Formats: sequence, structure tokens, C-alpha cells
Amino acid sequence: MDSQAIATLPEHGHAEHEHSPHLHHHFATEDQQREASNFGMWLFLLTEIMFFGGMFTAYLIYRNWYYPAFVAGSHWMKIWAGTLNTTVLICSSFTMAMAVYSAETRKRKALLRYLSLTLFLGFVFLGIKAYEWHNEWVEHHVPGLNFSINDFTHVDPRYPLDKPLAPDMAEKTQSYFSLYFLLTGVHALHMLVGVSILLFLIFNAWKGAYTTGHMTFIENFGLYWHFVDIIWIFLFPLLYLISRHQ
Amino acid sequence: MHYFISPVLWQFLVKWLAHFPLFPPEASSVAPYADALFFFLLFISALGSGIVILMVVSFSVLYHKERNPEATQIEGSTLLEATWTIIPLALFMIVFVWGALLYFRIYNPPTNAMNIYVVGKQWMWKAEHPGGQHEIDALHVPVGRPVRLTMISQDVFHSFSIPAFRVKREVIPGRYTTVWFTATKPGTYHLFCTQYCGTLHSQMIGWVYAMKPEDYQAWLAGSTSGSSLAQNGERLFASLGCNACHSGNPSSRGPNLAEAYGAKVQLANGSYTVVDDAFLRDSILNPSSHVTAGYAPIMPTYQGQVSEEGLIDLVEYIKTLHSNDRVQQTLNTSLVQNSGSTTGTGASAQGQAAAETPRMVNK
Amino acid sequence: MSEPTHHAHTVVHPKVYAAVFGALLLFTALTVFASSLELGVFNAVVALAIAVIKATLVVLFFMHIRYSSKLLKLTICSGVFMFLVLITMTLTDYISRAWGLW
Amino acid sequence: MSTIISLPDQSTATLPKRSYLNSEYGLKSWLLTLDHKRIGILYLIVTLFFFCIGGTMAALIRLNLLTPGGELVAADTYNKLFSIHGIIMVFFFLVPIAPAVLGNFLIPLMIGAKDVAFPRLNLLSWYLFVTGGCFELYAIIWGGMDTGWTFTTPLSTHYVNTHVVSAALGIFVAGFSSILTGVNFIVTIHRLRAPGMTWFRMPLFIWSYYATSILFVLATPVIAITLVLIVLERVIGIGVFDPAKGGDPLLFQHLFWFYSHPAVYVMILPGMGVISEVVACFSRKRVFGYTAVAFSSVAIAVFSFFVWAHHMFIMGISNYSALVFSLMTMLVAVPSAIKIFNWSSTMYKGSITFDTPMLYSFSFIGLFTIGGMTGVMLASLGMDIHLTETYFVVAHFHYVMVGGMVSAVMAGLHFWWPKITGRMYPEPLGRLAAAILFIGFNLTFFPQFIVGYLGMPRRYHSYPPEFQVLNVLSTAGASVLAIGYLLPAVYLLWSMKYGKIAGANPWQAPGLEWQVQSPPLTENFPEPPVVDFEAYDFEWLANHTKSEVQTVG
Repeated sequence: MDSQAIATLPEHGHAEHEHSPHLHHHFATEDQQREASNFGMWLFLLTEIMFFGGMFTAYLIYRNWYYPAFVAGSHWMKIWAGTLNTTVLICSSFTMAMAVYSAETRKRKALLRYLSLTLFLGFVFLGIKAYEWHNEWVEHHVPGLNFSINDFTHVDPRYPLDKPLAPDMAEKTQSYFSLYFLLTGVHALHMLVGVSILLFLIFNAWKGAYTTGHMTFIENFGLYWHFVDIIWIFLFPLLYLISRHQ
Repeated sequence: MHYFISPVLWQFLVKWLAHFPLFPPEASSVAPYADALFFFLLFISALGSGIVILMVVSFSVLYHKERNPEATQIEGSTLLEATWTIIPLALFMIVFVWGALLYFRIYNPPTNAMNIYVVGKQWMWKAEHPGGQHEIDALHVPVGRPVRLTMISQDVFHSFSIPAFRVKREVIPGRYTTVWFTATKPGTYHLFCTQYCGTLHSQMIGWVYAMKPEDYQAWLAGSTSGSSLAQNGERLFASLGCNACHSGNPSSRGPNLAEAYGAKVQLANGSYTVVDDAFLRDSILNPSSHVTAGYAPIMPTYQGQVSEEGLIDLVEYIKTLHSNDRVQQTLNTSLVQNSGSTTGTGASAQGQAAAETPRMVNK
Repeated sequence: MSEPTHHAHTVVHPKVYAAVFGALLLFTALTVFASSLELGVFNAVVALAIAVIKATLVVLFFMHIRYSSKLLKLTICSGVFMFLVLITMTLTDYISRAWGLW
Repeated sequence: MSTIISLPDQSTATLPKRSYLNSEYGLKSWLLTLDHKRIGILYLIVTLFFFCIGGTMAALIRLNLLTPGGELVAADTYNKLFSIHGIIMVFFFLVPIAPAVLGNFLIPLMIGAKDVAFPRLNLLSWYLFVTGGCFELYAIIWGGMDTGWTFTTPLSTHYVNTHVVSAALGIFVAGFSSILTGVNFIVTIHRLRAPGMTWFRMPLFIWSYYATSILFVLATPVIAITLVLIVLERVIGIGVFDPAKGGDPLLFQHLFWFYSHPAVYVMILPGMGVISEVVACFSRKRVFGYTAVAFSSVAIAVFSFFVWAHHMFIMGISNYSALVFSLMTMLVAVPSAIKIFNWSSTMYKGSITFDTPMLYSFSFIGLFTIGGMTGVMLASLGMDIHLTETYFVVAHFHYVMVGGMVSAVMAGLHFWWPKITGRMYPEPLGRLAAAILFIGFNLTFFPQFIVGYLGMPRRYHSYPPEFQVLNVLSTAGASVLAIGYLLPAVYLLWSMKYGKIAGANPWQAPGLEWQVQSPPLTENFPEPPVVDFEAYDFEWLANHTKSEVQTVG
């Protein structure tokens, strides 16, 4: 690589950047490299927005069409679990932000601590989600695999004021649960990917990789983690809260 | 030319080349309108392409390197660019408005149109005339009278296309779509399924027979199946027990259906809707979404119990229901029949028909 | 380059993170509380409004957009815009089908 | 100022000692390369492989349609043929060929960068593409799929028993390759331009690739999730698109076309970029109205998100939506018209030569104009009712994609072939091939407009006998077209070894990519270039070469 050539560039003659081991040959400066990867990560998050966009569209349409079924379906959601999970994710977002901060201020121990906390909270979230899914399996609420409309055609003891649904509308609770499993499933898949990357990050952070000033990777992972949090911030009210009223 | 090839082959070629169409027949009232727009579009296309070709060819000749060794650099011209932005835009707007008007002409049937039902399934078209005439892969229509097709698919997307009439409409599972036309020339025209629908998609074709009104009447009379759609519907109505609630009595549990078709009703959620074919069909399949104000949502769904043809019969029956006399009559006879085993009274003719009707269901 | 490559990189103080964290928890509590009220249509409106506020907080502070270049702000806006185009233009079709033929 | 360029005699030129082609040897050096130029060539090889598959299917389709009875293959075989043809050609040839091949090779060279922003991501997207392709090949070899490339529900979810799942997964995986390529290009164009390369000094090629990348990033994820839904529907039956379970099959159409209409512009926008370069170079003139052409690329990209439901006019969308989408479609046609007129006027007072790339550009302009105008016919609501789902539509999109895009790809491939390989192809054969392609194309697809207006539906295995003459014409044209594709394949391969040495700048073009040796070095520019001239600045080039000749000579 011709580092001589870079040095001749008038605007970017910062000597300390030239020999940085993290600077890829096609970038002139480390700032440029950092901005580029930051921008790239954001573009990737845009595709994620659109990816969820298709599912949100489907959700809105069917909620419009089969509102009573969505009411009945969301009554079977455990609000405490949803609230707890929202809190867990928000906490993990906070610890992730703090991890990025620790990397910025080059504190290896703090970085390790916050990353491990984030990882732990990620597992807690997945655990609670798995518990909920297990419950839904037991209650025969998994469309396509294990579904029965029984719960919706009879009065729900916990909601004695609710009228049971007519069989045709009760069938439509499948739409609700399909979208529920689709949205939470794809979200959990993102969490799984995030958790796996976190393991890798912790290993590298332990070796001191991100506390030398080169922290693009951890910064971008932070963006990803926060994005997954944002998705949940919308899923929680959509699936658990807004359809609870007749 | 024909000295070099065999005369038989030559004659065959001439015949072949002389007898293939380049333009479809115009056989409906909208066809001339569609073709007028088409010729306008052809004209502006030719104009546009002509200008482009003229520019490219003349510049190629005029400014060929041999003739013009040195290019003159030109930045652009706002005036010219504005011209070729605004003129195409104006032309496209004309096309848009014209096309939209034609669209409404083709898809908004006149109120006096006669109705024929079409059911699409892999891979055939079934047409059902109100008089009970059934046909497969064929459609007989009178000339000079608006015909509305109410169409539905039993399985996948199909598309009902009559090129000579310039009409086409997707036939969708779960939902009625309509199209209308007035045939203007007696004749036999192609009927195609144009939406890819599986293995034998290209066999899902048939013929449309546009007939003089008197021929059509003769055909109707000659191919009757004995009972009209409404009569079939009446039997189905009774056998499904619809009359138990929709008896028309003021105290009955279901809304009165006499003269219901075309009326505006208020639904339980407060909104108003016009009772049309689609509303009737959906109410049978998804009753809880179509509860009339003032009634309890107690009607069971008939999803999976009535075939699309059966639904058409029911819809047609309700459309023709002007009073509840017959409903109550059927109700009485079926009561009689139900109690028949104990009282030993013979069932009436209608009761027998009702007993037969399970064959109509799930056909 | 037309965009400045030497963008001042701000280090956000943990106090800001803590404040945002507190606000997020507060809004979570609020949205759960609001869902227990009978507000009719406004249940959905309130819940979504709170979700939008929470998401905005996360984007602005945790994701550093408040301190980022215009390019990034524009990028996010365009993404949200396209998301809304997908949803609204599809939904208008469904809603306007009820208008029937005209 | 003069724009006449007197270059030293190029015939004595030799291939440069060091270039990206000979920097490393061996299969591994190609499969693990991070060099954008090598990745571009990897893409070229794979997409051409898929083109051969798709082309074979097309040949079989046309042969089957020689006779009205469709005697060559059985109906379900025919359905598989056109489904494979569509899926392969759309997702594995047209979408990647221009962005991934020409874009990868040229974007860094044109903006003065050493590489794309994320070289490893770039290699990853090639591997994703190959993986997607393997899924597709698996589906084809183990029996094919017969859904058509549009995967219409409920046909694709409940009524066919073919390899829909692996076909959909293949497209899903390849879609991520598109997304990553798009991300890479946008970041590269924003962040890696050479000093002095401002937005309005960029070649128009870069503008149109920028617009394409926006479409990649924002539209592709929607089809990804749609195909996931199809797969889930088939595997576990979740019923989002199933009318029997209360789902709406029209929702599938909405989501599918939200991607697939912008995808059409993914296919044509890069072609437009190529044409801008070629027309400017062979007219020796700056593109007429640079700003208008640049912004019309972006306008096409933006408007293309608002037009998707024009594929659904007869499917029962609401009247209101039909009006809105028809209007938006009319609007998206305007920027295309602007471009056509601007290219034509670029030739005004130029100094035109008719080298092969220029001939392909003429072919593009002609065919794309016809394709565009027939697009306006289809966008017109009432006309669409009669024309849609017939061979008219088939002819229309082949005019745009094959007539337009493939002509543009051929123009680009010939134009940059000397840059890619360092050697020239035989010029007379090139011109002949361009002429054959144009004639063959029109012979193949023009009869389809007529047969379409007559009402012949698309995807028909057999058809009424009165359409036979036009179909025979079309098949005859297809055989000419096949020669038009085979001939360049032969002479381009031949030229890789035996073509005469091209030299750095055989076309005397002013773009940055022509100021470096051919084939370029692995790092593209030994010294980062400083750009102090506008795009298509032939006067700058003339001065530059003159001073070089003076200092060297």
C-alpha cells in the first residue's frame, strides 16, 4: 500500500492517522472511515424499517377488519410480561449506551461490565418471551401448528364482561396470533443475532480491542441494539395494549 | 416467388398470411371508446418516437465526425427542457383523464343491466343465468342489452377477459367482482382466463355467444335446467334453516329479508351500508361483521358449508324476495315435515324439495 | 469532499443517558397506565404517541442522532417517510374500497 | 478551445506490467478478493451463467409457441419454463447485472476512490448472491416451480406442489445481496469521492447508480418479508394471504409490487447511466442539460415508490387508489421522457462516431422510447383493462428490460471492455452484433404488441390458431436475437486473449476511469486524484493530453 500517496493529500495530512492499524487502505482518514461505517449502518437500519414495514401494514389492515378478534386476542397477552420485557429492553439499551460510552472513554473494565449486563438482559428478554410462547402453545394459540378457537367462543373467566365471539370472528383471532408470532418471532430473531454478536464483542473487549480508540464496530452494534429496542417499543403497545378495549 | 416453392405450400402460405387478424373485432358498446383512446395513444407514441428518431438520425447525419470534426460544447437550454417537460406532461394528463373516464365507463354498470353469475375454478368457467341455465366455458348473451357479470373464484385468482368487448376483470377468491358490457354484434368471441392460474391455465378458455334477442330467448328456453337460481336458493334457504330466523315476522330473531336488496341498512357498529350481492354473501359467511342494528349477533357462519354456487343461489333468492309469504309458507311446510314423523302427515312438494337439497350443498 | 469528514465527534455524558433512561421508564409506566383507561379511539392514539416519543428519545440520544450530521438526519427521515408511504398508500386502498363505485 | 485530441499512436501500446488482473493468481485470489473490480467480474460470470439458463428457457418457450397446440412440451413443463425464465431473468440477471457488475467495477474508478466503502461486505454480498442462486438451481434441478415470477397467492401458497419454498428463499437471500450492494454504493458515493469531485462534477452514471441504490435499500426488504410470509404460509399455514382464513390475497399484491415496481427501475436506471456516458463520449460533448438528467434519475427513484398498484388496476383496488396510482404513473413517465430528449439533443452539434457502444445506445433510445410509450398506454386506466395480462404487457416490459436494459448493458460492456480487460474487441463484429440485436429484438417483440391487442393472454401454453402467424414471426425473431447474443459472447471471449491492446483511453473519454491504465491497478489510483474539471469536460481532456504530450515528447 502506497502510504506515501496519502501523505501528499493536502487536506488529510494528519500524521498520527497514517499508521493506525485499523485504517483500511481505501480511506484517507480514520474519521472518514468511522463516518462511512456509521452511515452504512444507518442505511442498513433503514432496510430493517422497511422489513418490519410490510408486517406492520398487514397488522394495521387486519386490525381494522377484525377488531373484535384483535380485542379477544390481546386479552390473552400477559401485560406484566410485556411491561417487564419492555423495561428489560430499555435497561439493556441504557447499558449498551453506557458500554459505548465506556469504549469512548477507553475504560476496559467498565466496557466489559456493561456489555455483560446487556447480554444478561438480552437473555432475560428472550427467556420471558420463551415463557410467553410456551404459555401460548399450552393454550392452543399457535396458528398453523396448535390452534383452537375454544378460548374465544366461550366467556373468558378473567374477562367476564367480554362477550364470546361468534365462531366466524373467533376464527379471525388466528390472524391476530399469526401476526403476533410473526412480529415477535422476527424481533426475537433479531435479538438472537444481537446476543450472538454480543458474545463475540465481549470476547474481543476482554482482549482490549475496543478501548484503543477504534470503536466503530461497537458503536454500530449499539445502533443495531437500540434499533431492536425501538421495534419492541412499538410492538408492545400494538400487540399488548391498544386493542384491549371493545 | 411461387416458381421456387411447391404450389401447394405456396397456396397454404398465402391462405395462412391472408387470414390472420391484425385487429380484434369491435363487438361491444365500449370497444369503440377503447379503440379511440388506443388510436390516440398510438398517435402520440408515433409522434414522440418520430421526433426522437428524427433527432437522432438527423444529428447523426449532420454532425458526423467527418462532417463536423469539432463538437460545440452546449450546457443545455432551460427553455427547451421546460418544453419537453411540459408538453409530455400535458399529453400524459390528457391520457390520464381519458383513461380514467374510460375506466369508469367500463367498470360502472348501468342500473338496468341484466345479471349473470360467473364462477371461476381451476380450470373452467361456469356461468349461471338467473333463469337457472348453466353453462361451462361458454357464455350466451343477448345483443343490445347491458349485461353485468358478478364473478367469484373458488380457488385462485383468475381473470375474465373478452378481447372483442375490450373488457377484463380479475376473478378473486372470497370476493365478488363485476364487469359489464353491451354486445353490439352477434357472433362468437373468445373468452380467456388471463391471470395465470395453474397447470391448465391455457385451457381455461371458452366462447362468448352474442345472440340476437330472439335467438337468446330461444336459447334460454331450450337450455333451462328446470328451476331458476332463485328457486334453488329458496330450497337451500329452507334446508339450511335460514327461515327459522329470517321469517319476516316482527318478532323474529333475524332481519326481514323481503325488499332488503338495494336498501340501506344500519349496522350494529353504527355505520350504514347498501345491501348488495357482496354484502349478502359476506353476511352469510361472516355474519358477525355484518350484524344489522337492533339484532343480536347470533347467526352462525356458513363458511365451508355452502359452495359458491349455493351462495349465488341464496343471493339470487334474496334479491328476488319481495314478500315473506313464501318464506313463511316454507317455514310452515318444514314445520309440518319436521313434525311429520310424529303426526304422520305427508310432506308437501316443497318439503320434499327441501329434503333433497342437501345435494345442493357442498357440491 | 462536499460533506465535512472532520465532524466533531461528541461524547455524550452519562448523565444524559441516565435522564433519557429515566424518561423511557416513565413513559413505559405511563403507556401501561393509559391502556387501563377507557379512552375510546384515543387509547390507540395515546399509546402510539408515547411509542413515537420513546423511539425518538432513543434515536436522538442513545443513537446519537442529535449530535450527528444532517446527512444522517435526512437518511432517517427518508426511511421513516418511505415506511409511511407503504402503510398509508396501502391503507387508503383498503379504506376507500368502502366507497364503492363512483 | 479545441476539443480535438491528438493522442500518441496507441497501436504500439503494451499491456501494463502490473494490474488488478495479474496482481495475484489462482482461484483463491479470486474467491477471497476484496478488490471491487474482481468482485464485479465474479458477478459478471455468475449473472451471465444465469442469463444462459434464462435464455435457454426463453428459447424453449418460443419454440413451444411455434404451434398453437403447444406440442413441444406439456402444459406444466411450459409453466415451469416461464416461471424459471422470469425468476432467473428478473432476480438473478437483470437486477444484479448492471448494478453489481458495472457498478462494482466502475463506481470507485469514476469517483476517484481506491475501493468501495466496505470491501468485505461487497464480497459477502457476492457470496449471498451465489447462495441465493444455489437455492434457485436446487429448485430448478429438482423439478422447478410453476408459480410464475409473481408468486401470486393463493396459487403459490396452496395450489401448486413445486419447489416454491426454495425458490422464494433463494430470492430472499439474493435480496440481501442487493441490499448490501445498495448500502455499499450509497456510502461510497457519499464518503469516498476524490477531493474536488463535487456532486455536480460526478458523471451521470454515478447519479443513476445512486438512485438505483436508494431503491435497493428501501424496496428490497419489503419483498423479503413478503416471501418469508409465502414460505410460512406454505410450511405452517399462518394464513396472512389466505382468503379461507380471513387473509387478503390483494395484500400480497400490494407488498409484492411495492418492491417489484421499483425493481423495474432498478433494472432501467443503471442502463440510463450507461447511455449518458456513451452518448456524451461518442458525441464528444457534455450531456445536454446535465442537471435535468441528474435530477430526473432521482425523481424516477422517488416517484417509483408511488406507482406500484398500477399492476392491480383490474384486481379490484378501489377507484380512488386506481386514480391516484394512474396519475403517479403518468408523472413517473415524464422524467424518462426528459432523459430521452436530453440524450438526443446531446448529439446536436456534436462530433459523432458510430462505434459499437454508440450503436447499442441508439438501440436503447429507440427501444426504450417504444417501451416507455407503451408503458403510458398501460398506465392509462381504461386502456389497461384491455391490455393488461396479455402479450401487450409481455412485449412492453421486454422492450423496457431487454430492449432497453440489455442494450444498455451491451453498450456498457463494450464501452468499458477495454478498461476491464485492456484489450479491444473486433469493431466490425461489434457493429454487426448491435445491428442483429436490434433487428432480432424488434422481430421478436413487435408482433407481440399486435397479438396482445388481439387479446392473446400471457403465460399460455397453447393458443387459438389465428394467432399463429404472429407467434411464428416472434419465434423467428427470437432466433435472430439469439445470434445477437451469441456473437458478442464469442468475440468478447476471443478478444480477452487475442484482441489488440487498447491503451489507457481508447475512446478519448474524459472520465476519471479513463485517466488510469487499462486494466487498472488493484488500488486504482497510485495517487488520489484531485478533480478540477466538470464531468464530460472534453476541453479539459484536450488540454490535459496536449500538455502531457508536450512534457513527455
